Order: sequence, then C-alpha cells, then structure tokens
Amino acid sequence: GAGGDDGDGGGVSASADGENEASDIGITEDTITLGSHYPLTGVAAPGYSEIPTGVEAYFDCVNQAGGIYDREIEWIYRDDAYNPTQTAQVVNQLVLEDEVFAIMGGLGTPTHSAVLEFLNAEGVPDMFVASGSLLWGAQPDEYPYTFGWQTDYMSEGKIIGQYIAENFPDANVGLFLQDDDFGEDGEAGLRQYLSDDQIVAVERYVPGNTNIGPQIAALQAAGADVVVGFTVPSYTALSQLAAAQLGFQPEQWFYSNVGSDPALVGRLLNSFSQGAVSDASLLAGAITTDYLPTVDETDNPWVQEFQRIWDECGGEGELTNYRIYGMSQAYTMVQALQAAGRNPTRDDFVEIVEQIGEDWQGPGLAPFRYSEESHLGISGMSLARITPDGGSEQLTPVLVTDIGDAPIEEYTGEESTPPADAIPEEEPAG
Amino acid sequence: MSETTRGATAMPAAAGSATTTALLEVEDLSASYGPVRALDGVTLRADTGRITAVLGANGAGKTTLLRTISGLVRPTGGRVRLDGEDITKARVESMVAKGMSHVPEGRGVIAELTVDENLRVGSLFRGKVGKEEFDRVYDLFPRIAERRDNHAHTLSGGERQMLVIGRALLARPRVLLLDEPSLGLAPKIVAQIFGLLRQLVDSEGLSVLLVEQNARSALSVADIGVVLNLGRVVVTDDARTLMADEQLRHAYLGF
Amino acid sequence: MGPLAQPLRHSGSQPPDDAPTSRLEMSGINVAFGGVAALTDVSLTVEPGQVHGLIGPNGAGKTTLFNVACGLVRPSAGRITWRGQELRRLKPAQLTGLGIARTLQGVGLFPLMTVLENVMVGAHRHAKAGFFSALFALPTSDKDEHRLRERAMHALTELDAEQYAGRYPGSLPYPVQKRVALARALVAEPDLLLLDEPASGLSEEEMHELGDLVRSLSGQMSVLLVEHHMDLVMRVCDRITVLDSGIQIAAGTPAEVQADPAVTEAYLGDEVEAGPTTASTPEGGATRV
Amino acid sequence: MTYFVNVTITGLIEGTIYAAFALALVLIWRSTRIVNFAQGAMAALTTFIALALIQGGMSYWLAFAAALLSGFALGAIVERVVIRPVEGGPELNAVIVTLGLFVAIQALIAILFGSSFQSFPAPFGLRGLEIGGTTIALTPNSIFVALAVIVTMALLVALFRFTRVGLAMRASAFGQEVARLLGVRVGRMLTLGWALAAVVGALSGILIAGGEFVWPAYMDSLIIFGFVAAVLGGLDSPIGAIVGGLLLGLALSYVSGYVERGSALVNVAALVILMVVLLVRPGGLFSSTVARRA
Amino acid sequence: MTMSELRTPEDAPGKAASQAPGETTVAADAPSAPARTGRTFLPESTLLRHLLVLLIAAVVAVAVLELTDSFTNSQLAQLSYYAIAAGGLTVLTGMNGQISLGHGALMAVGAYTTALFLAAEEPLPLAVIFLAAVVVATLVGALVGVAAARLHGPYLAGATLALAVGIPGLAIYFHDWLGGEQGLRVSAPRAPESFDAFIGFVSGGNASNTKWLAYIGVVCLLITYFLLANLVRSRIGRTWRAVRDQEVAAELAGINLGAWRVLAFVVSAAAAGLAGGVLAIVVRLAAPSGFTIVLSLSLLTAIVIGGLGSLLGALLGSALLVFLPPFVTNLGADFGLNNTEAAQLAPLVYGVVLIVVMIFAPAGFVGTIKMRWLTRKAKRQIAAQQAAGATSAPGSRG
Ligand SMILES: Nc1ncnc2c1ncn2[C@@H]1O[C@H](COP(=O)(O)OP(=O)(O)OP(=O)(O)O)[C@@H](O)[C@H]1O
Ligand SMILES: Nc1ncnc2c1ncn2[C@@H]1O[C@H](COP(=O)(O)OP(=O)(O)OP(=O)(O)O)[C@@H](O)[C@H]1O
Ligand SMILES: [Mg+2]
Ligand SMILES: [Mg+2]
Repeated sequence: GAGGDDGDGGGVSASADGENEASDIGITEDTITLGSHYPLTGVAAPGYSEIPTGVEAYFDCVNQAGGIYDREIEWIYRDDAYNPTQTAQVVNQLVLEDEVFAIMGGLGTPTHSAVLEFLNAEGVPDMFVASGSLLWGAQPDEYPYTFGWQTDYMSEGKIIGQYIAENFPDANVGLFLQDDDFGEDGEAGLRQYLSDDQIVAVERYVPGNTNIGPQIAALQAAGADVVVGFTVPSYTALSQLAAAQLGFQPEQWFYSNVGSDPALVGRLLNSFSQGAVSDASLLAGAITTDYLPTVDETDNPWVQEFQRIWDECGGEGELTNYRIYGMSQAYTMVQALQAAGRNPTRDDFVEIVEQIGEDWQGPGLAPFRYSEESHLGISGMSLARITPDGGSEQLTPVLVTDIGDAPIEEYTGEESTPPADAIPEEEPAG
Repeated sequence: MSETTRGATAMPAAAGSATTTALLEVEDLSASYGPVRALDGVTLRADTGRITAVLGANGAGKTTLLRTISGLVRPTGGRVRLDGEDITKARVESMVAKGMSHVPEGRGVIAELTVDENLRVGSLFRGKVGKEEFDRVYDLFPRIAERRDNHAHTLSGGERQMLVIGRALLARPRVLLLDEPSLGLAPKIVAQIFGLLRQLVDSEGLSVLLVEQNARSALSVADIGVVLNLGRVVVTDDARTLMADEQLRHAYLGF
Repeated sequence: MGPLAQPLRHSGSQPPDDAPTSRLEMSGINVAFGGVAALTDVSLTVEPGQVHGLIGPNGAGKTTLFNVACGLVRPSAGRITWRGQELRRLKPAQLTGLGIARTLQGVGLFPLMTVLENVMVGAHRHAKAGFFSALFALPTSDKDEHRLRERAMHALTELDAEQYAGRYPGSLPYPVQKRVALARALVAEPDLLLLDEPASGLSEEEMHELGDLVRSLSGQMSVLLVEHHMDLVMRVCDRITVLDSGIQIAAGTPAEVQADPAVTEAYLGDEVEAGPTTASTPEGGATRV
Repeated sequence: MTYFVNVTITGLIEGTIYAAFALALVLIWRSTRIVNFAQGAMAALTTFIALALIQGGMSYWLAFAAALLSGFALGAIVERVVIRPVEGGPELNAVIVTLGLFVAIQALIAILFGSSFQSFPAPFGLRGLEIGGTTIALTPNSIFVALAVIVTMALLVALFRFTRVGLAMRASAFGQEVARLLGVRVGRMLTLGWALAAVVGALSGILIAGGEFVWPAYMDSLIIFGFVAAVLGGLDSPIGAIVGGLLLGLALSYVSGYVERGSALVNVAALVILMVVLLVRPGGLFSSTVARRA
Repeated sequence: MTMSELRTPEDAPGKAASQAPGETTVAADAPSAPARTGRTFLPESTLLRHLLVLLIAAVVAVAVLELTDSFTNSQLAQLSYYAIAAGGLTVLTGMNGQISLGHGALMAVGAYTTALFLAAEEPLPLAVIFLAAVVVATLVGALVGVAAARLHGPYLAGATLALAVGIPGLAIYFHDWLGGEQGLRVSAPRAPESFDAFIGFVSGGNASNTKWLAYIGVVCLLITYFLLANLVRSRIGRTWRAVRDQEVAAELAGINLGAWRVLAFVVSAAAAGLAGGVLAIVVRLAAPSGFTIVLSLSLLTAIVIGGLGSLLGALLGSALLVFLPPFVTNLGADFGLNNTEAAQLAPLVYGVVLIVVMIFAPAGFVGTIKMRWLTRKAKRQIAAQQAAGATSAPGSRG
C-alpha cells in the first residue's frame, strides 16, 4: 500500500511490524536502493564485470519473491574502469544523486580506497568490499561503515603457508607475487609458517607487463620445487605458459583463490590445445584455496540453487564463479537487510551487522568475523587440488584463522545448506 | 580604360592564324576563396606552338587561374577545355595523363624525397621511362645532377626551382602551366630555361601558359600576352604590341 | 624617399659613423655537407654603412654563407669578426642582441599572428618586463607592451604598412608581406642587415622602390644583400662578391664585377640569349628612376 | 647461464612483438604522416573476428587470412570515412580522431564480443625447444612470429624502396598537392597506405594473440611499447622499427630479470631508454639527415 | 615615390576578407596586441580588465555552486582539476606547439606531493601544500622540458607518452614511500568555520564537505586561469606562438627557442601540479591507476575539442570530459539498457563524438565559433567594399 503514513515519525525502526516508511536515504516505502562500482570497461573488465550481473540476477529473484519487507531492491552499478578517479566520481553520483542506502561490493583495492573516507564521512554503509585487502575491516574504529567480505589475503597466505610447512617441509619455495597489497599481504601470511631459508626466491610482476619470462626463469634458476602464486587469473595462465616455455616443472604449484578459478584459467589454457600445445590442462594438479563453492561442484546445493537463479533471473551467458561470487554477496546483503528490520536507518543497519553478522550462515565455507572489533569477512578457506577435468578435489577441511598471529584451526561448524529458494529468512534483530 | 574593350573577345591576328589550334580553352572561368572572388569570368586560350604569358600585379589572380585550370581550385563557373574535351570537372590527378603539366608557384618539391625520387614521381604516370630521359634533365641542370641522391630539402632555392621544372618536362606535356618559373633563378639559368621553352614550343608544338611577375622578361619570350587585373582579363594581345603600349604597361604591368 | 626616421634608432646605440666597430669580416670560411663542399675558403668584409652584394649561380653557397653569419650553420673552418670581436659559437638567437638582423629567403612571417604582432616579435630584444610582471599583469608589463607596440607601429609606418597592422600575413599581397618581414627585421634596429633575395616575387616597380629603400638604409647600417636581379644589385651595391660552387670568383665594385668575364661565364650568361632581366645594365636600371 | 639465455630470448620474443606493432605504425606514418593511436584497437577487432571464426570451426590459417583481409577492409574504410576529412588539416585533429577511433572500436569490441578473457590458439607449439638437454625459452611459435615479422619488414622495405606504388605512396604522404599535380592518385594511395598498415596491424594483433589471451583491451600496453619502439627506431624506417622493437624488448627483459623488483621498473626503463636515445638522436636511431632550416 | 604608392590591397577583390588566419587550429589565439578599435568599455590596463573578468567569473561560479545540487558540486570539483591541467596544456600545446601525451604524469607529481604533505602529523595549510605541489611539478616539468625542447612532432609525442607510463611506474617501485599500486590515501582538510559562515551568508545553505572541495577547486581554477590569461595576452604568449609558428624566424628575432620551450613546459607543469593537488583532495587518493595514459589523452582531447589555444576552449573541453559520460550512461539507462550495456555505450559515444567534432568543427568549439564570426565580419567588409567600388569604378562589373 502506498498510503500516506507520514505521521508515523519516531517509531521503533528495527522492527518487523508496522508500516513501511522512508526511514533513511535510499529507503522509500517500496524500494531500497543499493549501488556499487565495478570495472565494466577497460583492462580490468574481463571477469570482474560479470559480478554485478550475478548480483542483479539474485536481487531480481528476491524481488520476484516479494522483496524485503515488501520493498523492491533497486540495484545500480556504475563503471569506474578500475580508475580511482572515476570511482570517486561514480560513488559521488551513487551517494549524492542516486541516493543509495548503501554501497555493496565495491570492487578493487586502489579504486575503493578512493571512496573509503568519503563513505565513512557521509555515513554510508560500505558493505562487503570486493577485495581481500586488510583495509576493509581491520580498523573498524577508523572506518566504522566499511565491511570486508571475502577471506583476506593474509589469512589465505597463512593457510597456504601452514599446508606447505606440513606437507612439503623440505621443499624450496618460490613466490610469484603481484606487486601490490595482494601479494604483500599474502607473503606476510606465508612467512608466518615458512622460514626465510625455505623461501628461495620472491619474484613480483606488475600487471600490464606481460613479459614475465624473466621472473619465471628466476624461480627456475633458484631451484624452486614449490611455487606459490598470488596472481590474478591472467597472470596465473601466463605463469603456466611461461613455465611450459621454459620447461620448468616444479613439484607443486599453489595459486591464490583470486587467480585460480579453474573454470576460467583452465578454459583459457585448454583452448590452446587447438594449436600445437597438446597438454590437457597445464593447471591440473595445482593446489588452490576455496572460500565459496565453485561452479564445477555441480552437486553442491548452493551451486544448484545459484544455477537455478541464474537460469530464471539472469541474463545472457553462463553461470560463472564471478557470478556465484556476486550472488553470494547479495545473499549476505539480504540477510543483513532482513536482520535490520522493517524501517532501518543506515546506522541501525551497520550496528546489526556488527552485532549478529558473525552468526550468519550462507554459501561461504567459513563464518564471518563481523563484530565491534573487526569488520573482516569470511574467516577461512579450504585447500583443493585442481583435477585434469577442471574440477577440484578437496585436500583439507575448512580452516579458519584471523589476521596477525591468530592460530589456524579446523572449522567445526556444520556445512550450511541453502534455505528454500536460496532466500534467507533472517529474523529482525535488536 | 580603352584597352578593356580590346579584351578577350577579339583574338589577335597572330593567334588566329591557321597553323595554330586552341589546345587549351578557358571560358568565362570564375573562382572564389570563401567570400573572396579571385577569378571573375576569365576567357583565354593557349595554342600549340605558342607561349602565352599571363601578366598582372600581385594578387591579380594569376596563380588562381592556373590552379583552377589544373583543378586544384574548383571553379564557381565557366569551363576549361583541353583539346576540345571538357576537363572542368576532371580530377587533378588525371591532368598529366591528358598532357597538361602544372609547375606550381613556390618550388613544389617533395622535400623528404631525394632529387632522383622527385623526378621519378613526375614520370610515374608514364610507366617505365628510359634512363636517358632522366639524363636529359640532368644535362640540362647539372647543378641538380650532382645532388641526385640528396633529399630535396637540402637544395638551395634555385636548385629546387630547377628540379620542379625538370620534373615537369619529364612528363612530356602538351600544355605546360608555369607559375613564376624564374623565381630565385640566376639570370643565366633563366635565359637558358626560356631558351629551352622557346625551342620546345617551336619544334614540338608545346603550348605554354606562363605566369610571370616580371612582365618585361615574360613578354620578351612570349607570343601572346594576357593581362589580368582583379581577377579579370583586361587585355589580350600580341606580346610585342603589349610591350609597345606604354600606357597599358604603366597601368597594369608596373614598368 | 624619406629615410627610415631617426627615432627608430634608440639613443644608446652607436652613431652610424662609428665605423670600425660595425664591420663584419668573414675570412677563410669552409662549409661542407656530407661530401659536398658548399663553401671553400670564402672571405668577405662588409664595411660599415655599405651595401654589399652577394651574387652567384644557384647553389653557389650564398644562403649558406648567410647561415654561417647567423649561426645556423657552423663552418668547419674560418673566422667571423663583428665589431672587432670574433664571434665564436654564434647562436642565431644572439643575433639581434649583437645588432644583426636577417630576413629569410621567402617571407617567413608567423602565419597565425597579426602583422603588428609579427613586428613586435622582431622587437623582442627591446623588451624589458620579465616573466613575473607578465604573469601578474603588472603595469610594467603593460607599459612594456605599449612601448613595443609603438616601436612596431613606427617601423610599419616607415614601410607604409601600418594599415595592415591588424591583419594576418596570409591574407596580404606578397609585396606587403615582404615589407612586413623587413619591418620585423628593422624594428630590432640592427647595425647589419642581411637580406636574402628580398626582391623575388616583386614587380619591376616594386623592386625599384626596394632599391631606394635599401640605399636609404645604407646610411644607418650596413647591408649584405643576396639577389638574382642584376639591375637591382648593380644599382644599390657598393661592393659585390661573386660565388660559384662555394668559391669566390670575383669581388669588387659593380662595374668591375660586371666586366669580369668569369662572372659572365658563370652567372650572367650569354647576353644575347638572356632575357631582359639580365640584359638591362645598371645604367639602364638607373634611368628608370 | 641458462638464465641469461632465457632472459635474452624472452626479451627478443617480446621485442619482435613490439616490432610487429611498430611496423604498422611506421607504415601509416610513412604513407599518411599520421600516428595511428587506433592501431591497437583495429588490430584487436580483426583478431576478434578471427577468433570468432576459429570458434565457429574454421581452421587457424583460414581465420588468419580472414583477419588480414578484414584488416585491409577496415583500414580502407577507416581512412575513407573518418581520416579523409581531417587529412591535411591540423595534425592534432588527426591525432584526436584516431584517439576517438581507439575508444570507440574498443567499446565496440566489448559490445560485440563481450569483455571476458578468451584464449587464442597458436599455430605452432608453445613449449620451449630442448637444446643439449636444457630447455630454452624459444618456442616453435615464437620462431614463427619472428619470421613473419622479418618477412613483413622485408616486404615493406622492398615496397617502399623498389616499387612504383611505394614511391607514389611516399610522395602522397609528403606532398599531397604536388603529388596530385604529378598525376599520383593521392586519395587512393592514402587509402592503400591505411589498408596496408591495417593489414600489418592485423598481423601483429594475431601474432601477439597466438598462445595468449585476448580481451578488448589486450593491445593497450602494446600501443605504448610499440609506439616507443617505432620512435626509438625513427618513425620513418621499417628497419628502425624492428631494431627499436628488439632493443626495447631486450632492455626491458634485462631490467625485469636483473634488477631487484625490476618488473615495476619496466615502464620507467622504457622512459629512460627513449629519453637517452632521443637526447642523442632527436629523430630516432635510424633518422635521415637533419632538415635544412633556412 | 614611396612604397605607399604601391597598390593598396583594398583594391584587390576581397583582400580584406582573409582577416582570419589561414589555418583553423589556432583560430582561437588571442592576439597579444589587440587592435585598438572597439572594446573601449573595458579598462585599458590588462590587470584591471582581467580582474574584472575574474570578479564576474567568481560571482557566476558562486551562483552556480549554490544553485546546483551536491552531485553537480562534485562534478564541478572534478571539472576544476581537469580544466586547470587543460589550461596548462593549452599553453604548451596550443600556444607553444609542443604536443604532450604525458601531462597526467605531471598531475601525478602534484597529487603525490599533496598526499605526502597532507599525511604529516600537523599538515601545513592547504595553500602552502598546493604551492609545494606546484613547485615540485615545476621542477619535474623543467627537467622534462629540457629534454623535450629538442624534439618535434611524433618524437615528442612518443617521449611524453613514455613519461605518462613511466612516472606512475615510479610510484609502484618506491612502494614503501609512495604506497605502490594501492596509492596514498588523502584526507582532505575539513572546511574551516569561516567557510560555513560564508555559505550561510551567501545562500543560507549548509556547507557540506563536497561543497568545500568544489570551492577549493573552483578558486584554484579561477586563479590559474587569471594568471594564464595574463601570460597569454602578454609578450610571453606572443613569443611562445612565434616559436610555434616559425622557429627559424623566431630564433632570428633573438628568441632562444630552447629556453622558451622549457618555459612553456614549466608553466604548464605548474598548472598540472596544481591540478594534481586538487585531484588528490577531491579524489582523496593518489594512486598510479588514477594517472594512466587515459588521463593524459583526455586532457589533450579536451583542449583540441574545446578549441586549441583558447583557455575558454580548455574549459569547455574539460566540461565535456566530465559531463558527457554520465549523461550517456543515464541516457542508455533511460533507453532500457542494463547498467553494463550503458557503461559500454559511454566510451563508444565518447569516441564517436570526438570523431564527429573533429570532422565537422575542426577548430573545436571556440575556434569554430570564432571562425564563423570572422567570416561574417569579412563578408560584411567585402559587401561594403564592393558597394564603394561600384560607385568609384563605374566600368567594373559588380
Ligand atoms: N588560399 C587563399 N585563401 C584566400 N584568399 C586567397 C587564397 N589564395 C589567394 N587568395 C586571394 O585571391 C586573390 C588572387 O590571388 P593569386 O594568388 O591568384 O594572385 P597572383 O596574381 O598569383 O599574385 P602573386 O603575384 O602574388 O602570386 C588575391 O586577392 C589573394 O589574396
Ligand atoms: N643542409 C644541407 N645539406 C646538404 N646540402 C646542403 C645543405 N644546405 C645547403 N646545401 C647545399 O649547399 C649548396 C649551397 O646552397 P645555398 O642554399 O647556400 O645556395 P644559394 O647560393 O643560396 O643558392 P640559391 O641562389 O639557389 O638560393 C647547395 O648545393 C645546396 O644543395
Ligand atoms: Mg601567384
Ligand atoms: Mg639561397
């Protein structure tokens, strides 16, 4: 009902009962507006530009199912071409012109850095930033409105580091790192478990410079038996190609979750076989990490639900891991909005996530770390080996940890299953 | 203003003699640069075996006339005929093949090509051209022969002028449009070039349309003189007659 | 013919009769481009207040010699002495400061600037206001501009081109452009003026006036003149040097040079064959005044 | 030692790729005096056309030929439709038009073919050859690339040096009006210049793509290094383009391979190399004589 | 007989018509020595004249800032840093004829300087920091200018292109100091209370941080353009143009080409440095990915599209950069495209606009308008002349 219930000022906001009202910017009686920035054009667009379409499909299905407290989610995402200057501009537009209630899933470390201060100064909930940098969540005092979502790179490094220390105690380890916070945080995690002696070479690449031959040759020359890559997908593939070119065959490759999407990288590498590269998959046998189910796990109930949602509410193209990522974030967002109650303000909303976010279940393999002390997201991941058919085989249980010297523990909670229609039914809290 | 009445309509006797045929006919030609009217109904003809001098003060429209004839400037009205064929709308590029060569004002060498390449470009349209034809040009201008492999931009002003004239000759035109060919040339070379022109005109029936700032020297070599003023033909007459007409010379030719 | 008026020369410069200082001496100049010897051991002296002609066939090295005097080409050997001092490592930009101005073969005006601005650029050396007064538009800058404008207008007026001050060079008749170029050179108030083919493209009448102008300048400055129009050269020059293939083949007064068979052979050509340009004698030219 | 050899070889291979791109730039520069910033985007478009054909089941070599042909057509169309109106105008206008083309074509590729990574097959093997028991970074495919680039260069040199069309193209580039007066079909030559350059560009696009990934912007970094290589060599010289490309590839590989965190210094190194060369030779390594000034 | 008795050009058909320079590029050039006719209502003194314009511009700017919403304010802040840099580039490329594809790099220098200074415990006043950004950028600009002074055309383009990618590369290499790929975050100084009071006084509105940043940007813009306009109209501007048009003739007039080229580089680098400083506080970040080649090329595009050589053109071109992409994206959304499609449409339209403008208005916005005006004036003059000619020379055909 679009009735005029303006007189209802000053009511209890976080409540499931009562009428819908425009409780804060971005929330009207029948809509909630959410916005985000992604690289939809330019160098970083491949892959990442699929994420918002996954989000969109999920929100569309939620809207079809009645939305959130009878409100439709309006999802606006804008292109920043992975350029912080443009990020600042489009987020200005989202906040000042589109008047979104919250930003959700803003992608990229340098890009999102540009709006971190602004969003916190304006008091706009800055949910689930799509990067594993420690900026999103390690300092909730400084940035009270910003929340991470995926497992941070340092925790990922720790988990891989421990696995190597246990399973390849005598191996010479070489690191192949992207030359930014991604590689640095990962390296810091790895070094907690690997001695300086064991690490025989650290090579870095800068995105944009496609000749990584010298770096891979240096790893080879250093005699690395185990190579850990904190790389984006295209550089995972390039490193494999360069290794093939050099005849470099270390005992074991590890790749960060960021760059190991077997569906993507495997497909990339496989297609060369049309030419004269005859290997089935260069990536087969490599070990990687997971914090979400992946598209190849067709018997995972989450993946099945996401597939259904993509078929019903999605656009062109196939379900990909990027889209699963987007849907999973959207799932968490719906949980949070439901928990915040019928007529939340921005501050209520943020407070609710701090209070109960830790307990939310979802597609993520490990729980969130949301609390007043931490806004970091998923706390752990499992290790898996990529199989020749492009699938993966789990090597470890889900391991959880935190940044700093927090220990690594096995996650003992049960595996979550999706609710009906994969739409959460969170009780309003508070 | 009595001269004006003698204008373009009546061709002087010398030009009308039976032995000459009008190779190039320009009829009521007009051209403008934006709002500037540079040619205003010019009518003239250039006959085989004749040198026709086009004279006039700076800005009279001489250069524009040649550029319009060769198609570099699109006329706003009038017609150009070459050997009876209407070439008013023909492409600039097709003119040399039709037998008309235009040596533009201002030493139009292609600076980045060598002297030899400049000459070769001039004969491209003819297909394969024998070496002896190039040698003939080099014999004519030994100065540029020495520099055949140098880039044209290293040439001195006069050397460039020699190069463009030589290049035009290589095209073996039937009509030669020359825009101030004597510019920057040493007297000896000027005399040599004019002598050569005379010879080609007399022996091979070449027709030359010669634009010269220096009316005196132009008239001394030409058969016919055409005087332009403000884009219009004011007089067309036998060169010797013009030379003798002191009043006219003072009024339009500045000597 | 009014000579270029006195006010154009600023009070600080040497009086014109300060003879020995403003003499240009070039001796033993050699220039080669790759294998080509453009100038071989050329020597030439321009006496103060004289008009010195430089003639020779095309490609003889006249413009190159100008370029040497301007610092655009560095000779492989030879000395240039100006006002009694040797000019080493001469750079073109120092020229006006030394009191030497030059016009280019062709006109070389700045096509996208008005005539007035063109001439004001020529007065560059007289500017006093610096960068910061321009940046903040201080009154000194305005005053300086005003002075330069006055000078430029004055030079234009002297050459009867003041009515074109606001026009762009491309739209002007060729002889006017030439006058503007000359005004741009003169506004620097040189003691030596280098003119490269100033008469090309001019009609006989215009050439004649140019001759008068050059003669009138000679009282105030020395002039080195390259020309192919012999009547002009013969009429205005006090002395003439003739080059051929980079070598000096003759030098002397106009009459001497003209009588020199080597010059006729190399440059003037056979008089019978020649057109009227070459046929006219200096006297013939003179009768037309 | 093997390391040195490998760093050298990867540098040379990268260099041939810069060289291929530089060649196309040199060709357009020589034939129209325009630096074509859309070169990369045009090459990407033709490569995507080839990819679509390959994915549709066509053989690599047929698709290869199709890419070159579509390059020819694209170059000719681009010249006729958007370059022609600005030819002979202020030089920056042509620059802006090619920048506009660059942006527009890249957007078009994303719209037509999507913006995700796709792999492009290589016609020859991607594994390094084994020599005396050690594998070196030289693959059959890179040998093919190098040969293709060198043959192209030789053909271009021959075209410009020995053929009448080549002379006509140069004349048209340097002096449109004069060339026209001399009977050269200038318009046609300019179109031909663009078309041929686009063929070379398409070739470079497909060679670079072989055994790598393509996405709409995959040629972006090459525009920069290819341009730097062309300038290094002196924009007028096809041989200069090859030498410039190889030198740049080698130097950057050494910086990347022998300097601590050298990969981050590659762009800076390119700047330094270019500056040093241009300070010594402002017209590039293979520039012709300095123009006479007055 | 004197030379004045030569034919005056007015009797040649339409000689007067070509009042406009032949080429279109620099049609927007402001002559340093304005003709003395007309404009009598403006003060004689350049300073007063420019101050008057500055005052009017300031009033207009305040009105615009107060009448538009926050988002437009933020766009105007963005416009100011683009326009400041484009103004500097106008001096370099438009007036001095040196092409630069690397001005983004000089902006980066200004931005990083600002970020470093603002990161101090007790940051200096913003004006001092901006001055520092200008000084550092100027030094870098001088260095680059010295190298660039010998280069021409595409060689200069190549060198500056390498600069555009090289300088941001330094930030990655010195990541401990300059923050690497992630960049340096900048906390923009908060508005002083007097700003609140000022806004309250002007419009009664409240002073948001966005508005404060927009005011900073606009003030910098006005100051920059005031100073640049002073230079353009002075001997300095004239000398730059002389060097651009005919270097040999300029040199013979006593102009040291190298020194003047370097000066142009320095001035434009100073503007780029300030632009970078403004960018840093508006974007709140100095990171290499903010200073890609795209930025440098956009600046060049802005000045050519706006009208090469004109400060007003630089401003208009910058406005195009700022307002066109969101406009197209919104338009796309209105036509029912999804956000991805609309985002892909923006560069397509932008590219096409560049091409179309260059084909149909080769002199850019300002240049084209000015050419129109000059042509009209010329036509009128010719008409007047022909009318006069018709009476004085009855023999001639009209
Ligand atoms: N490109 C142009 N744009 C505008 N007006 C022009 C152009 N070219 C020539 N004009 C004008 O056209 C008229 C005729 O010029 P033209 O060059 O044909 O004269 P000319 O007789 O060759 O003079 P000159 O002896 O100086 O060479 C002049 O008024 C000139 O100013
Ligand atoms: N930069 C250069 N490179 C090569 N050769 C040059 C260069 N400059 C001049 N020359 C050659 O040096 C010779 C002298 O040239 P210069 O221009 O001095 O002749 P000039 O006497 O002025 O001739 P003109 O009367 O034709 O102007 C010419 O043969 C010319 O080709
Ligand atoms: Mg003419
Ligand atoms: Mg000369």
